[in-house]
Amino acid sequence: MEFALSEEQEILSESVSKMIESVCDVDIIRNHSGGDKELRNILKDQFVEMGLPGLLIPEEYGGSGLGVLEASLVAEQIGKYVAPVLWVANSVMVPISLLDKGSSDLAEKWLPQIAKGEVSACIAINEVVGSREDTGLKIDNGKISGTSIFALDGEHDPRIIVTVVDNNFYLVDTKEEDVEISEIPTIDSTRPVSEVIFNSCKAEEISGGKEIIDKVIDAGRVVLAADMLGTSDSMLKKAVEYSLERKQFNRVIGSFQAVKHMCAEMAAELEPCRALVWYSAYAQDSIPEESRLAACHAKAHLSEVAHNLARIATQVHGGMGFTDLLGLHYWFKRIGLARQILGGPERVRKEAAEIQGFGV
Amino acid sequence: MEFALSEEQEILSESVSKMIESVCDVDIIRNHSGGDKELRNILKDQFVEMGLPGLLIPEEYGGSGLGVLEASLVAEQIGKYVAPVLWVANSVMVPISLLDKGSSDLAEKWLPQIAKGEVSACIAINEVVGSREDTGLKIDNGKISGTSIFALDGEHDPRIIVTVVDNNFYLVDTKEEDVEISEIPTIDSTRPVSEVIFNSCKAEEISGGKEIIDKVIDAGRVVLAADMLGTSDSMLKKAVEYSLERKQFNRVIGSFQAVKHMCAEMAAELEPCRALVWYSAYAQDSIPEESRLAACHAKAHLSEVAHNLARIATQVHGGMGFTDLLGLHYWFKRIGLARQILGGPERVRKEAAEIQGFGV
Amino acid sequence: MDLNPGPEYIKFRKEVKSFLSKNNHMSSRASDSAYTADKESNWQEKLIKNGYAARTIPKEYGGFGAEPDVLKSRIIAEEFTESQTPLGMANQGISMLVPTLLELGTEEQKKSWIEKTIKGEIIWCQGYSEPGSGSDLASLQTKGVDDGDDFIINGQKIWTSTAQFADMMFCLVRTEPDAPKHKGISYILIDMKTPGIDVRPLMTMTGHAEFNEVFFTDVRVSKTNIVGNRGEGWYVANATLKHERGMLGDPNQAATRLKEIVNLMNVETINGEKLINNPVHLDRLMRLQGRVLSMSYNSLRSLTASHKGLDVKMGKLIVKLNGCQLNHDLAGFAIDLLGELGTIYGLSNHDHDSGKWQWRYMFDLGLIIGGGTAQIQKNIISEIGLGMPREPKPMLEEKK
Amino acid sequence: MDLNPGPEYIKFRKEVKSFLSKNNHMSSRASDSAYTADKESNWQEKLIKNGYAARTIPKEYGGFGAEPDVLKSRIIAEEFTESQTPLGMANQGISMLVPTLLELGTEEQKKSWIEKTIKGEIIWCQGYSEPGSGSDLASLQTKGVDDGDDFIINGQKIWTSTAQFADMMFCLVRTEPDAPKHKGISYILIDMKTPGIDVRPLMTMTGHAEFNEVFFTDVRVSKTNIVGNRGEGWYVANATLKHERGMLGDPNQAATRLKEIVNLMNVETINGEKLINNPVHLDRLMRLQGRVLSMSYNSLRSLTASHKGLDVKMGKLIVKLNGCQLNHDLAGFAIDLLGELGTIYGLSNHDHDSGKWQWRYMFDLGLIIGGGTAQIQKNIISEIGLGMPREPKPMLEEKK
Repeated sequence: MEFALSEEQEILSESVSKMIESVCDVDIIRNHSGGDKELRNILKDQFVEMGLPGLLIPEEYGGSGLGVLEASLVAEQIGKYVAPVLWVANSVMVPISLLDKGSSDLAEKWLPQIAKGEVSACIAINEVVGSREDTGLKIDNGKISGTSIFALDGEHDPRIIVTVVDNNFYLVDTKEEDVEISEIPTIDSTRPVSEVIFNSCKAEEISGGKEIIDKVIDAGRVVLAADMLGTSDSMLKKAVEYSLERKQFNRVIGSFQAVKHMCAEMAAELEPCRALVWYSAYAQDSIPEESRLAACHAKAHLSEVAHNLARIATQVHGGMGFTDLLGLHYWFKRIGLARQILGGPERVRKEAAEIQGFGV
Repeated sequence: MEFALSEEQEILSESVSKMIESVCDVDIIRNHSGGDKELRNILKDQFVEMGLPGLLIPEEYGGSGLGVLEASLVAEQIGKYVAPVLWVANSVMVPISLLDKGSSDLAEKWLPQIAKGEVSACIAINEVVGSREDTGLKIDNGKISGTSIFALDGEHDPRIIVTVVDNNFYLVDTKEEDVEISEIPTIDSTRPVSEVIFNSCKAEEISGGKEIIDKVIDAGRVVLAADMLGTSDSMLKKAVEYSLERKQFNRVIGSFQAVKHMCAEMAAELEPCRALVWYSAYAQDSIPEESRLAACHAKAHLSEVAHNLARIATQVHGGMGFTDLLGLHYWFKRIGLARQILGGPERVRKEAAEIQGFGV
Repeated sequence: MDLNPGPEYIKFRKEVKSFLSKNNHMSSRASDSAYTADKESNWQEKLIKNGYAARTIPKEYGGFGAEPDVLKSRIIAEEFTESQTPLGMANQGISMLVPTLLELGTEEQKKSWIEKTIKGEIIWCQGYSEPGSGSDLASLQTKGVDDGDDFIINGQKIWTSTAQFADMMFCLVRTEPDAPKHKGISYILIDMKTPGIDVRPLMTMTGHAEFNEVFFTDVRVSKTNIVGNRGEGWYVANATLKHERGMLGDPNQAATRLKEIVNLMNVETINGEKLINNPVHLDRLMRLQGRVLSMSYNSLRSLTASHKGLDVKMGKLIVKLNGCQLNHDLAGFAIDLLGELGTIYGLSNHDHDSGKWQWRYMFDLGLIIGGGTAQIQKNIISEIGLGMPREPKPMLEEKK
Repeated sequence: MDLNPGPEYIKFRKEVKSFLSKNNHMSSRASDSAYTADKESNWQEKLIKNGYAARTIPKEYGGFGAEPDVLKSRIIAEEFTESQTPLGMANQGISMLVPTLLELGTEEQKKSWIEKTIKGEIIWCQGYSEPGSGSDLASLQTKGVDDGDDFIINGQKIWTSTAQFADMMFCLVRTEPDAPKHKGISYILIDMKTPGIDVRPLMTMTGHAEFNEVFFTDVRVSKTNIVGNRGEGWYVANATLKHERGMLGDPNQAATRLKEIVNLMNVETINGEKLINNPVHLDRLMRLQGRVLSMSYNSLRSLTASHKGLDVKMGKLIVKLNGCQLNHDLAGFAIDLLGELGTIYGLSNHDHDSGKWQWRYMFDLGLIIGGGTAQIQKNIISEIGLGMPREPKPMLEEKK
């Protein structure tokens, strides 16, 4: 029994961190938000070069056959640099959905291409988590029609889109079918989300049932929690650094007890989140009976902690934190979006209670 | 239009404050909690001498004919000194229940005696607010049986007890009927609460209907909010004073930014509560269409603010705040009880929503 | 306590209502499609003439010259909000400079500036903060070098909203370099068209440039433009800041937002269920309503007090801290209610609120920081409000 | 990450289970009706013999001498909690003095004290805080005057739990009056039966005397009772405090409380409705569960680290601050759930919890304050954990 990262996992984190840092700084992020999509492509290529897209894909399909824990470590680094790169859907949720039955024709056909980065995969299941008016999908003898919003990893015109209708996972090949994908503008320019319109598209059934749908959503939630962990961690570090540079009243502001305690409170809230994220990720791989509850708590708790931390860290930066000059707001906004997708905290806590049979 | 206390109201507050202060300090409170009930009697006599028991009772019945606002100002002073004295039931809730029909035989019979302080009146309606197991009352051709707990102002063997059965107010004359009254020990020795057992007691109907029951409970809630306002205000003052005496690291602790900000946060939370209490009290007297909502918010909001303030003010006192030596805990505990009686905050907020037709 | 309007006020409310029903088709605000500058200034003039703007500004300075009256002001605010009519111009000139001139300006300054300002003929911006001087405003470095009848001003200001279209700036300049930091500052009125002034938009986290940076290079200003005495600008500015603090965290805004949120909860659904039926959301709504009401009543109390020439010191000191945080929390709640849809920020056919709540959520964070950070507010509350000692000077400052 | 027990641990859990089923009838705790001191010490001995207490204390000092093993310790804790069996004696001697002696004591001190302490033959109390020295512990004034082979001790200590029945005290005494405050203190072991020691119970807000004040009048103690070097007591004490901080805010306690609360919500009703069906209460329960789980996993992480001889610095620094607050909040939640009934504190036939939650709510507040207030904890986290500067010395201290 060991509650710690293995050496391999440490190395994975560090190398991903170095790689992203080498291509991605705040000015580049600013350009990206300004519409220059070069960074997206560079990161995509870098990820492929490191073999990351296939992280969860079994070796027989050309992947590394690792788990949600490793996927979360990567997500933490992505969040740390607010890197606009395919991950939660393309490399986590879609592969898990395709692997439900072990091997299958669909798995054999698509997973190798995803692993190689030859195709990108998008997931459009927002309506399962909480459906809004004028959205939703229906299936009519094998053909899906309707609109799904807040689809994830839809930015590299994905070859395949995985979605859920009537409690079943379906796969749509965008090369063969009439699918319209358009980006939905949100506060967070570093995590593109899409509207996907299916115009009576032939859909191949992957697998079905609440269990696999939960499993895919849980993995997504854990990975988003890990992303928020990285984003928050880096906001805290920035706040401390800034407080040790900025002087007012002839002192660095980091020497004022009020600022010290703001930072201490952020650290006290954030530190246990790392263990929570590790545990929930590990649970997805190895503790099936706890995986659902752990995933809900990771998503809900990180959403609250990160949300609060983003506000405090910005305040520590004073006026500069509010301007665009430091780009701190990219971190702030990435947390703002991650908090809401795949279920906001109040809703996810409700699920956490239901999982334990409370109030049902 | 004037949102301020009148000169008469200011004078009322000050004179009540002076009077209580003259008979009640922390050592006397400690003796009282130790079982010496002399203070109760002194305060009762002082209140009678000042004609306070009849504050809300019309002049024709020997009272002063004032309103819930004045009753709240008195309650604030009572809370300020955590004075163990009859108020919320004897001088507020019971008179209001008896005055519902304007004049009535019961009003004529009892109000003058309450005003003179010849009899004390207890109210036993906890079950209306939230009934617990193994309590509750039933009425059987004019006779009440059963147990009511957390009855208020039952400590001076009350001559009359007002209660509610089947949505009607009833009055029981304890001299004529077989009623057992015993004190329930709570954290708060300064506000005795009682268990009342009715053994098939002849009960006289006062008046009925949801409207008057709400009106009586609302008045009680506002008066408890005012009590918490006074208690909190005095805890904040004590915290500031202590922080300016206590030295650590060769400085008064009140010069540390952390302590200053704890006090500033308490003040920022508490200050608007005074306006809220004034408004809700005034609404009971003069704005019937807002009286229910204002009462709920006063009770719920003060419960939260006071509850939090009690914790912080104790922390500012450090170890001394945790000991019995300063007696600060009497204020802490008075808030702890007031928070829960006549409806805890979560329940009262639910009512506040229902009053506005939300979620019903 | 007497919140009954009484006949005079019932009558007054009728007047306001009838004024609005007759005239609000003439009203104008920048956000209107049919907006024109003329329409707006005509509307402003009409408002002043009827006492709905510049109500308490003396007649000789172009105001309506009414006695302060809490209830009438409240009735005006309520009725204009009710009918969603813009209540005239709102800018720092009207809210901050005019009260300051009335308090500390020379007769000539009052005559020359107040009327034009309240009529919107002159737009002002505020030149206080500098990149190096935020919380420690008194350390500002923008210098005014004495040159006969003038000052030659060099330096940089930041957070100057409306600078891009302002005619004038009320500005803090260090004119006495050798005096202690609080005693070396003058409060100077500067024409923005003076050569050497460069205004650059300042982009914030909202993605918009709600503020500017203003750079001064050898800007020549006459000494007659000082308000108050030379070197006393710090005290003049604090008179102004007092007015600003009164303005930031306005509880009426919170009350309006709460209404918007209730409407939102009545229309928005998730999985077909109205949000207003979610008990957890309702509990949070009620908590917020409790805070909103407290702050509203607190402001009524302050208004009555100032009306009677009294002062509720603490009641005022807390408004900025509580009000800005409350507005921020309300926006955060609305975003949570909207969920994913609440993150949309830009043109989308799935947008339900045109990004309004996100903008507010971010801008309010700026307001929590600006005009005296929350930490500075708490210092002030504890020192001025509770009589606690100021931060002791650290030894390192000695070493300087 | 590998939380799989593996065969060894599955076997170990079986062993613990069978030990408990065979023996827990012999267990004993003060709260039991049939409690006797003998029963308790026999139980303690049995636990040590089987490695369920003093598990990692070397054999030569009377311990079980096992290698530290996170999972085994966890299994033991889980199984004992499961079967509600007392896990041996817990007192400051075992939790604080023993680790300190192992780290810094002389061989003779280890030999003479550790075994007797873990077997409960000697009960210790801690003499650190003084009325004038709480947060600023290093300013303590209890003096030890050098008198040949002894010190003559005079002064007063406070917050000494168990002093009323303790045999010995580990105590901080100022033995070098002229040295700087941190360098003038010695860590001394004092026999509580020494003439001149007066123990007076200290009543707290809970209505009980969980602590004492201890007064020293010319108390003579041999210099051989110093642990570490003379004048280095501050550093010895910090080794101890480190162990105390580890102990305060234990997440297992929070986890147990959460279970109790769930049970309470399943039985308690209001207006006939079970509390567990109230969505607002459930949301609050889930928020608390999220915090409890985070802290539990955080402690697993720290344990693994220390097991590997590594250190999760921040992970440990936050335990006291977070854990005590969490326990306090859990108690506060339970009280709110019980409502009026939660305020009952004393004998009553309407009492549902024998005042347990109120006692915890108040005592936890004491724990938030004691052993380093929340403010001191935040200083430590920001300075040691985040590398932020210490509070600059104020000039007034210069003036001294």
